Amino acid sequence: MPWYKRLMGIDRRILYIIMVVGITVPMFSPLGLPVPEDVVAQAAYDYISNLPAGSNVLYSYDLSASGMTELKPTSDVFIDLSFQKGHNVYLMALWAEGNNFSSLWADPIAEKHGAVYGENYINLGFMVSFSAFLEQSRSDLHAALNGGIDKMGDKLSDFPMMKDVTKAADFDAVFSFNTGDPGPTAWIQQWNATEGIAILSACTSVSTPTMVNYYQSGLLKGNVGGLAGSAWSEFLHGTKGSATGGMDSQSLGHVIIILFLILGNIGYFASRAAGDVK
Amino acid sequence: MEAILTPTLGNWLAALVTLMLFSILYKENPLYRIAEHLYVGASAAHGIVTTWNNTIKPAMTSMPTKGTWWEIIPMVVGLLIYFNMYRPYAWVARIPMGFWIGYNAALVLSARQVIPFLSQMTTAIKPLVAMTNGSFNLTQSINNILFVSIVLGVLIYFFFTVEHKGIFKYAANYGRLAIMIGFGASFGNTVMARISLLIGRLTFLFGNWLGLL
Amino acid sequence: MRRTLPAAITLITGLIVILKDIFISPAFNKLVQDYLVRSITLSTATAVGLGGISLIRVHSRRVARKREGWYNSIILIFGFALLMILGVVLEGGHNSPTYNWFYQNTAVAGSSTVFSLLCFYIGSAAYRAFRARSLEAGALLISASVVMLGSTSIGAAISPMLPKAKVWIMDYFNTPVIRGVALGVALGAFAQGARNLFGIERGYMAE
Amino acid sequence: MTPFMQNISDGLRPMLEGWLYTSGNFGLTSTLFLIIYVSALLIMVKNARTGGSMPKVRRIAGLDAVDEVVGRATEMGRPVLYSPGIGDLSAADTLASFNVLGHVAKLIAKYDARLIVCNRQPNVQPVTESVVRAAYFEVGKPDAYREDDVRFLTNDQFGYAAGVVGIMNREGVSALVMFGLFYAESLVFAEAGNQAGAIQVAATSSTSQTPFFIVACDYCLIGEEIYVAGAYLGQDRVRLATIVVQDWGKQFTLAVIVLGTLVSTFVSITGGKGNMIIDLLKLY
Repeated sequence: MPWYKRLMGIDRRILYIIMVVGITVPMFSPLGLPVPEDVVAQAAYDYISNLPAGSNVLYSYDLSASGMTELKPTSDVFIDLSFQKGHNVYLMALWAEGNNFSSLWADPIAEKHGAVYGENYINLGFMVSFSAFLEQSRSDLHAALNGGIDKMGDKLSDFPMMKDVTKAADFDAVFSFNTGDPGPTAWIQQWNATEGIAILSACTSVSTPTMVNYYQSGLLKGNVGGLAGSAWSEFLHGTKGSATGGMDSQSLGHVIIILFLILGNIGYFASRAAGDVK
Repeated sequence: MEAILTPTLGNWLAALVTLMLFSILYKENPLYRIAEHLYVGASAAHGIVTTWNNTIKPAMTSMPTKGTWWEIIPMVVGLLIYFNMYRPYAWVARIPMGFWIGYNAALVLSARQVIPFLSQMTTAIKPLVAMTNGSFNLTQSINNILFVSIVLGVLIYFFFTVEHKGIFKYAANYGRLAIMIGFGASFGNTVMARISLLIGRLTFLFGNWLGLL
Repeated sequence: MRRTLPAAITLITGLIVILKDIFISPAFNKLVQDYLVRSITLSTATAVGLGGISLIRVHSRRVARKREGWYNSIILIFGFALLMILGVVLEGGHNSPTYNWFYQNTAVAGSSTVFSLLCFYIGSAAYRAFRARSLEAGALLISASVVMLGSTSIGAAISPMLPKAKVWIMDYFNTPVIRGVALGVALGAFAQGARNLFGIERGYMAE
Repeated sequence: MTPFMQNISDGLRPMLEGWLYTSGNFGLTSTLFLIIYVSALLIMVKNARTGGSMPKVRRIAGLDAVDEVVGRATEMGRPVLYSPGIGDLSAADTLASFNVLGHVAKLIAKYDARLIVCNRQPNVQPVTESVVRAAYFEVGKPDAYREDDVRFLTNDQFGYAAGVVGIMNREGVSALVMFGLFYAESLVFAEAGNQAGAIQVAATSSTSQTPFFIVACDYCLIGEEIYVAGAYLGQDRVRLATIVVQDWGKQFTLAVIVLGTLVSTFVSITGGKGNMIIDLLKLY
């Protein structure tokens, strides 16, 4: 068999093994490459840090477990930032799975800051029908929140921080950690378009181009895109978390994929030169 | 129950499911099938359970206390969908279908959707001759020309009733080439997210499960 | 009756929603909100079991007839029944620790795993399908490579131009392309909505 | 904003406030656009029904492939797997998918081949069932319809993907037809489909997923093409008429952008500020 045919016919399972090895090695011994700058993530960070103390910031966990690696570092940074700045932190989820993560990720940080549930932060739970929630909350937020209860099923009217927050427009900003729809698009269409509420987002790098597009159109105030964005917000916040470490595996992974691409093409052009394919 | 279902045992179960599903990379095999069926069954139940606990149960318990008896009507309308399984009366199921499609089609076609559309249109407008502080900015001008021409080329590519001939042919081909470059960029930009996912899973296997990290 | 009634329901429901979006009358808005939107939520919720019934029907038949792979169907039914029972019977339902233990370690673990398969598939797709067969395919390939290199620290180490080239491609190719496509998609979606609303397309009612 | 437009906008505001669309937005251009667009659409439909002349729709390669792929599957005697995507009824792509499904189901019924439909949304399931059943009925083979082949898998995005991959491998699917809203699972379907030896045709309006379909699938539709699929495949005059209106919309968009760019360029050269076209659009 000519060499180029062999090159074109490498078993995909060999490729898979190379990828696993390449991505795993830096997890055990990091290379320590620098973090690239991200202006759109910077915009998000600046927007939240410039909100005055006492602002009502709603963090919505519109994500599934798949977004964990990319979004948890960002959630850690921004929840911490909001507590630092003295914002009122509201947590909720448009995705059922996100409902677990809102507590799992935010509660330890609230504890660290000594925040009081119901006064400094509250978890509003999961909204089954996002479109109904986004619509109804514009006039009656409490009724829209599962009929007026928080995640644990306690009455919202019993919490001090819910007293003056009765409709969507009472929020100063919405930050959506998202892995798809419903996510920023829904927030923009329902809350930004109608009530003019500032929307920010942290997304996986798949949705980054779309979100950057929204940012440039002024629909989003900022966006933390993927692990790179997370790593940059960790840098801004002065922490070195899992995002900063993961960037090394990223570099190697990218190089491997580009090598595959080149190998495939060398094989292709060589066999084309030999007249085997058109 | 919690005494038996410890986090460690949980990690073992999750790791087993993870490895069995990864085995599809080698080829389709009995282990993959077991994990696949378990996953599909459990997650299908989850969808029903959450809907029951979050929507139906609260609605039914609040009927006597709040007097929202009218809510029985939409629930019955929803139940009509089950006629779809009984052939002679399958047409009855069209009533809830018609209701849902009407509502959702209107969401697709509302003024609310037109606003982002018009807003996107305004952001496609850029000066072809860019000036910075009163003097001509060549780079920005070229970039702006590129930007506007691509938007126009792409729009022309999607003309369906105009035959792609003459100037339209060139414009559409230009649009299509731009689409390829633009989408190639999207592809390249996604690799990062995908590697992140694998990092997440490997962190689970090596860290949470085996405790090596 | 069999066609006109559903079509009429579609049209009336749709027009109410559209009118509500155009004219703001607080009273009308609240009425639509409290009744129509709520009705959609409730009717969709009661219909959710249909999916489960379909799934279980297929698999119980497979078990009953001992078709190939019937033991897998038993596993599926087991997983389904377990979470259904736990989620309905246990106090706290799907928020209870026992339920969560099963859900997290089967479905959530499965979800993350299948999602992470994408990393491998991107690798094999890059090798198998990314070939410069034509000008267009070549353009796709080159812009993908530049953006890939430009996103990482290694790209910046190879040449400081790469991250800049990445940003340039994203800003002046990716953004206008997505914008152009999105403008067309929006117009197409409006037309699609109108076709369904006015009953021009109703394939589900042909019988 | 130009002073002139500012005056107009200030003058209109009290008249419109509390009536049109929202507090934050005017709702003027959006409402106007909507009314004109829908009216044009309805007029064209009426025109088509009364037999007016219709412009020809250009060829769309990805759509021509649908018939070919189904034909090939029939020859091989292996089933075709159809996925309506993962969106629910609120996605325009899902609504568009039903028409394509109807067309595919009719072809399959005609050739006595086998069609497997996999669903992710509980409320999409009954609609796809009706569409397929109706297609078999229309072809005159209502008894050939197998209810077990229109399946619901699970509401979970990747559970659905895992299920589809399994079915693809076990049933020896020869072709994978994907029309609808797709997210990250797009590449799982495309690559796993390729490894299972299936030909793929895909269409989605999602700009983030189209790149994967372009790279990994045999045939791929881009963006708006999915919304013309039903009419194109069915070659139905009435629906084709609505495509003309979609094109008018694009021509209008194009004209506005060209005009706006000219004004913007003029303003930029003369050192002025604002752009009337943008201001006018912003009365949305």
